[in-house]
Amino acid sequence: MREITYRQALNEALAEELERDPNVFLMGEEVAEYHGAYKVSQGLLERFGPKRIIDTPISENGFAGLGVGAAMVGLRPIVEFMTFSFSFVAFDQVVNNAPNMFTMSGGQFNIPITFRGPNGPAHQLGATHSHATEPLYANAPGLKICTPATPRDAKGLLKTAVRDNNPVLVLEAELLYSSKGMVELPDEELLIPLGQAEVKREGSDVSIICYAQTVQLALAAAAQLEEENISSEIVDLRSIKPLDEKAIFDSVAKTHRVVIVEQDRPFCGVGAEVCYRIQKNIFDALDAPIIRVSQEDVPMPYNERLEKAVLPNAGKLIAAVKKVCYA
Amino acid sequence: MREITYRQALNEALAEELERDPNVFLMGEEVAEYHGAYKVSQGLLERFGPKRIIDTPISENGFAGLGVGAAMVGLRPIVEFMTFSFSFVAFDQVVNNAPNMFTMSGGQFNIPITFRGPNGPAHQLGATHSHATEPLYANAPGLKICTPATPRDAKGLLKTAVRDNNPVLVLEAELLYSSKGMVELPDEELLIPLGQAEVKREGSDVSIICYAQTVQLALAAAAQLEEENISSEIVDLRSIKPLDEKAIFDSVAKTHRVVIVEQDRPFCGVGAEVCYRIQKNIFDALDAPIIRVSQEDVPMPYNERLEKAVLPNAGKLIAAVKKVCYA
Amino acid sequence: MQPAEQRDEVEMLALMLLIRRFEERASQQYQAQKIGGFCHLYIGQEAVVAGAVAATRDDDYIITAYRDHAHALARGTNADACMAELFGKETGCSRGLGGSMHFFNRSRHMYGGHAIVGAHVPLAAGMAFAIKYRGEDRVTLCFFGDGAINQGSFHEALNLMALYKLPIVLICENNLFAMGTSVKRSTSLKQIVDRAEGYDIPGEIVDGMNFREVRDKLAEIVSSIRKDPHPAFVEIRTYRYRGHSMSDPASYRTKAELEKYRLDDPITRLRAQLTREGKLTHEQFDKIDKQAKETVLASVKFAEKSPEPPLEKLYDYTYADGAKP
Amino acid sequence: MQPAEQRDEVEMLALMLLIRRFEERASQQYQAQKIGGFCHLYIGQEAVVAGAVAATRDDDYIITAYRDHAHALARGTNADACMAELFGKETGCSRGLGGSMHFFNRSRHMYGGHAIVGAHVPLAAGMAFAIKYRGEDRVTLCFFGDGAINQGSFHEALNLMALYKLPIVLICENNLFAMGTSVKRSTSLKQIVDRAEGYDIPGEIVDGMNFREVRDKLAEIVSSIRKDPHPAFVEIRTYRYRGHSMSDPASYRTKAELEKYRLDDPITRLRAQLTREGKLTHEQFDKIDKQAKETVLASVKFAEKSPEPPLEKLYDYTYADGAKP
Ligand SMILES: Cc1ncc(C[n+]2csc(CCOP(=O)(O)OP(=O)(O)O)c2C)c(N)n1
Ligand SMILES: Cc1ncc(C[n+]2csc(CCOP(=O)(O)OP(=O)(O)O)c2C)c(N)n1
Ligand SMILES: [Mg+2]
Ligand SMILES: [Mg+2]
Repeated sequence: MREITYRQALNEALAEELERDPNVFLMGEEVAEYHGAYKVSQGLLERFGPKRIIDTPISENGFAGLGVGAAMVGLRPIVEFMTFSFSFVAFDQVVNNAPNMFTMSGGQFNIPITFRGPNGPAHQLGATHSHATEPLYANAPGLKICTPATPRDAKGLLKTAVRDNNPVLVLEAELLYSSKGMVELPDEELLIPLGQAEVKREGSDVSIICYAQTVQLALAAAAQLEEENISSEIVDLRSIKPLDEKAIFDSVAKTHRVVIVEQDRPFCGVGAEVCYRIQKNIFDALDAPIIRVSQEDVPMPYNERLEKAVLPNAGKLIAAVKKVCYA
Repeated sequence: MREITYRQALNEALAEELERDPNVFLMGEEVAEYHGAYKVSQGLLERFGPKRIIDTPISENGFAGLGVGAAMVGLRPIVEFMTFSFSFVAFDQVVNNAPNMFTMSGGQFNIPITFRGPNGPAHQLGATHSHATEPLYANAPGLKICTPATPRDAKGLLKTAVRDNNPVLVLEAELLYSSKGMVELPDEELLIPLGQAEVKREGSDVSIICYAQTVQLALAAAAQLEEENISSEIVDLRSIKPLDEKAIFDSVAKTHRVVIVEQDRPFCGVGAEVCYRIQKNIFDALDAPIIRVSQEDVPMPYNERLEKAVLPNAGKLIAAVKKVCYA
Repeated sequence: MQPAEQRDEVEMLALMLLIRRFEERASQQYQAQKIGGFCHLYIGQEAVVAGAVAATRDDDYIITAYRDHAHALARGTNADACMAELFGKETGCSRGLGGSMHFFNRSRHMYGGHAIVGAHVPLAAGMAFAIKYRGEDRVTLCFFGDGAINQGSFHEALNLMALYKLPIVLICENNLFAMGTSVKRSTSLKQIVDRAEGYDIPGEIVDGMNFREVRDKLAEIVSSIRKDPHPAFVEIRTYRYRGHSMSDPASYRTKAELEKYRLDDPITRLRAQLTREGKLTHEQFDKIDKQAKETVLASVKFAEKSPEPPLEKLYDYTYADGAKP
Repeated sequence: MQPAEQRDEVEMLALMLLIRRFEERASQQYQAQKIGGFCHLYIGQEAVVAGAVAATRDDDYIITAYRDHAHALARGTNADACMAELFGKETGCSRGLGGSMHFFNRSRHMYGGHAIVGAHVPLAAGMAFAIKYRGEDRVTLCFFGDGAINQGSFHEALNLMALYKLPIVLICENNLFAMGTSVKRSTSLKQIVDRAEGYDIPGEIVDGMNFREVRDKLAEIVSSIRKDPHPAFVEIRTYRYRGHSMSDPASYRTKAELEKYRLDDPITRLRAQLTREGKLTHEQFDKIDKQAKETVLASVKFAEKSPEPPLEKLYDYTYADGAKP
């Protein structure tokens, strides 16, 4: 193990999969000569050449669809959205063409494509550039979605995504790109299965369910709560779809209290689904209502203070935990 | 009152609003000379002329955006999507430009636009043409969404939508277009406020929460359940956003048991949000877990029998009700 | 691979007849409610796909929109599998899960059958991209309607094709209408082919009622693409005799217009050419037509007695690895 | 309304200087972390918006992408409101809620400030549609970058504009790059203006470093549109001296290229023209420049001491009627 950044972890994952399989290629805006808007593809053009690391015009619908078509005939495209906020102009390709093809063709065409890029609010980018797209894509049947929160998860999930025979969205987080963490050495193959949550911290009083940007937030809050004698178990979903019900239910069965902290919008957000599944399946294990901490339901303002007020934060999370613990 | 079809009700609403306000116009594919793919705009071209009833090329992104731009300078466009499945190619215009403008401009530009058309699965149209888009649009801050289930609601909600100063989606249902119901006479102004649910049937044992296509389903199931001595209260949401929490909570406080029957996909669907709000706000009133009956989480198959198996139906609903009633 | 020039014209006539008889029968079965959903017929346009197939190899890639029965048949999908698909049966070319708008045949390189207007044009770019990526000499044929050229996906894909010099023929089946909207009311152009100029893609107009013209023009284009990959655009002028879909009475056009095109029928025309040249007798023609009718009738029987996709398999076609959401 | 020909050239020079000094100061304040998010500067491109404003009336509609500070200033938004917007203050032209990419000014007919590439072009179509709907003689000016022409929304909107004959000037500010991608690598065309041919929209190339050429060409186009509504396309060739945004070192281009354009600076050029013609002395120029610098410096002070939008108003800008979700 050694310490690397989330960005390096993604870069290694891309390089290893490009190396392993000549059918894998990377396509997107500024991924080649510019090395990626967030430098995730640094060095790949030099190493793999312009045939496999491909700059595109600003045509998300076009190149997302190009990727799906290439996947129909056996290539394994990795399509980068500069941010997933821009995937909305390619929405039809991502939710209609990619995940429906296998069904519509009666199982003749599976689509082994990976869509990746930063997702969710970053910092003061305003209403059009701060979308957390996970609930929208999770609603579409046939997609898989993961949301790595650490460098290790980023590497292991992205590599698995590229090898998956279905369309997979790897939703990264701009604010995590420079964060560091321990990751296996490059010669140890690191593959983290889709659909497996990870308990990032054990605890007994409350289950805090989180993913992506909110995992660090939850860990920090847990440390603070510990001082007030509340023991929090942190369940990092890692994959939104498939959802690891077992890991969630196991934790709730132990703690009987749940707070879900998520980076997305509240209305029909990921937390709503998680909440539904918990109460449906282990209703009697619940000692208190489930509370979600998500964004406020407003378009993201540019002003920094208002932006902070819209986003989940430690204060809101701690208050929610205390509420479910009646503390 | 007189009996008219859902299609006629919509047609009357359009005609009355076009008559009332010269800034209102209707735009979409085949709305003028063809009178609408589903004949909702029958006769409007003849009555209001080509300046106000406007056929477009197959360019949803373009004409949805055109509508938003026209609304910025004071017109009140009604934009028809031939079906909301096609709104995915205009997704960015609907979720980014329309609802964010008011915030981004610091309140200078509100967008009084109505997007309307059939939404949700119809009959054997397959994976790409059967999308229930309500949870996706409900996730976007700044939109309002209604889902009329009867001719009266269709007329009253559409008229209110056109007068609203915000972007409103009127999600109609193809399978309801020919259904009939009692509606006020044309000379009585019929406006139904957005954000108000309606109890379509009173009952005491269980609250069945439904909207759009599932309302008739719920009423039919309620009649059957009555025979088995289970008294169902049918709450038709009518608006998805704003959501009428009070009506929901009032019913649940009375029945203590809830089944949500919805036409959309399960993952992060409307029912998940409704469930979250109920358990969060009146947890102690619940005597059983909330159960949702929604689509199966698969791309819609063409085959009729499989399609039926994917959709909510009376059998599934009745089973769910019995389960929450422990009957 | 069969070089284009050698595809027998009589066989191609037989294909056109098979398509026509298939569509007629589909229409009848739709009215009898054996077929559900939307159903778009190809009658009148047969020379387009037949000419394209005659000009290309069996391993070239084909993709089209929802008016796709003919494209599947032209690529050798048997009528049984096509009719069974319309009936929603497991023996259908998409196992009854796709329906009329989603015919697929992987082994014959028929890549659908796509129902969102314009949205398959980027897919076609991807297929052509893969050809170039692998250094193959195949060509992708992408069919679409006159209505599709006003979609953003069409535009983005064309620019990408031109930029990356992808081996693809863009085949606009201009049948003058998109549903009830005539081309004149949907595009600002005097002729559709001019749109290709906006991408520096070479374009030509072809008479789609004339099988030989379609075949020869496409053969020429395809051979130039095989030598040096690039996109090319053809506006093929054709006409659909029926309404847009089964539910459209097509009252937006005159009987006279329809009759004008019927007189120029592509099957009649090829038949006349072959007869004049002594390559086809009346008896032979009748035999071919009878054969086509019988094949199609048999396909209805086949479809009728075929099993439906089993309910237990409902979740089997969501993820390729059988994952459950 | 002030007819185009009468806008004083010295005033227009003063505007260009104001824009330049504003952007320089914004750059400095961004580095001092007083400004957040993305920030795209207009330095080098001043003659484009100045020429456009000089050629049009104050009640013509203007809309652009995210490189929008100049467009707001050119429409008379005062520097205080612009700088305050960058600082996220309530006194900003979008109340601190929009930020650099979303400058709006309703009373001056400046309709944004839009950050999704290409997505504002359909909005511009709608604004032009409204002009025609109401029978007004206004014109819409829609600015966008060379990168935007490959978006589907651009395509769909252009076809609609041409089809409905909407009164609009499509102003492509071709600064040769979209982020790090040179035009040569983003479009298949030899010159951008050719794309307009694909819609039958007339197009011209204009030297964007020359204020007078921009003004005169646009004045001509606008007057023809006022007489008879139609869309027109201009490719205005310009250059941005800075990186794409504040975080871009612009290593994709050479120093020599940048120097070449700097020598052709639009402000220097107009100044030289006016001086040569005896319309401007050195002293006058220095005074104007000093004034611009002072205005901008004052705007920073204004922005600094302005209040932030209050937290209580968080939900006030979601629905126009104050509805709560
Ligand atoms: C994005 C989208 N918008 C609208 C439709 C509805 N629709 C289906 S076919 C069609 C007309 C297409 O006409 P054309 O492209 O000319 O093909 P043709 O039917 O003539 O073969 C329309 C509007 C759709 N399927 N997809
Ligand atoms: C749909 C979309 N894709 C990508 C981006 C990211 N992006 C912002 S600006 C830009 C380059 C645009 O270049 P151009 O249109 O030439 O304008 P310029 O920056 O030169 O003024 C890109 C790729 C975006 N904002 N929207
Ligand atoms: Mg057509
Ligand atoms: Mg540029």
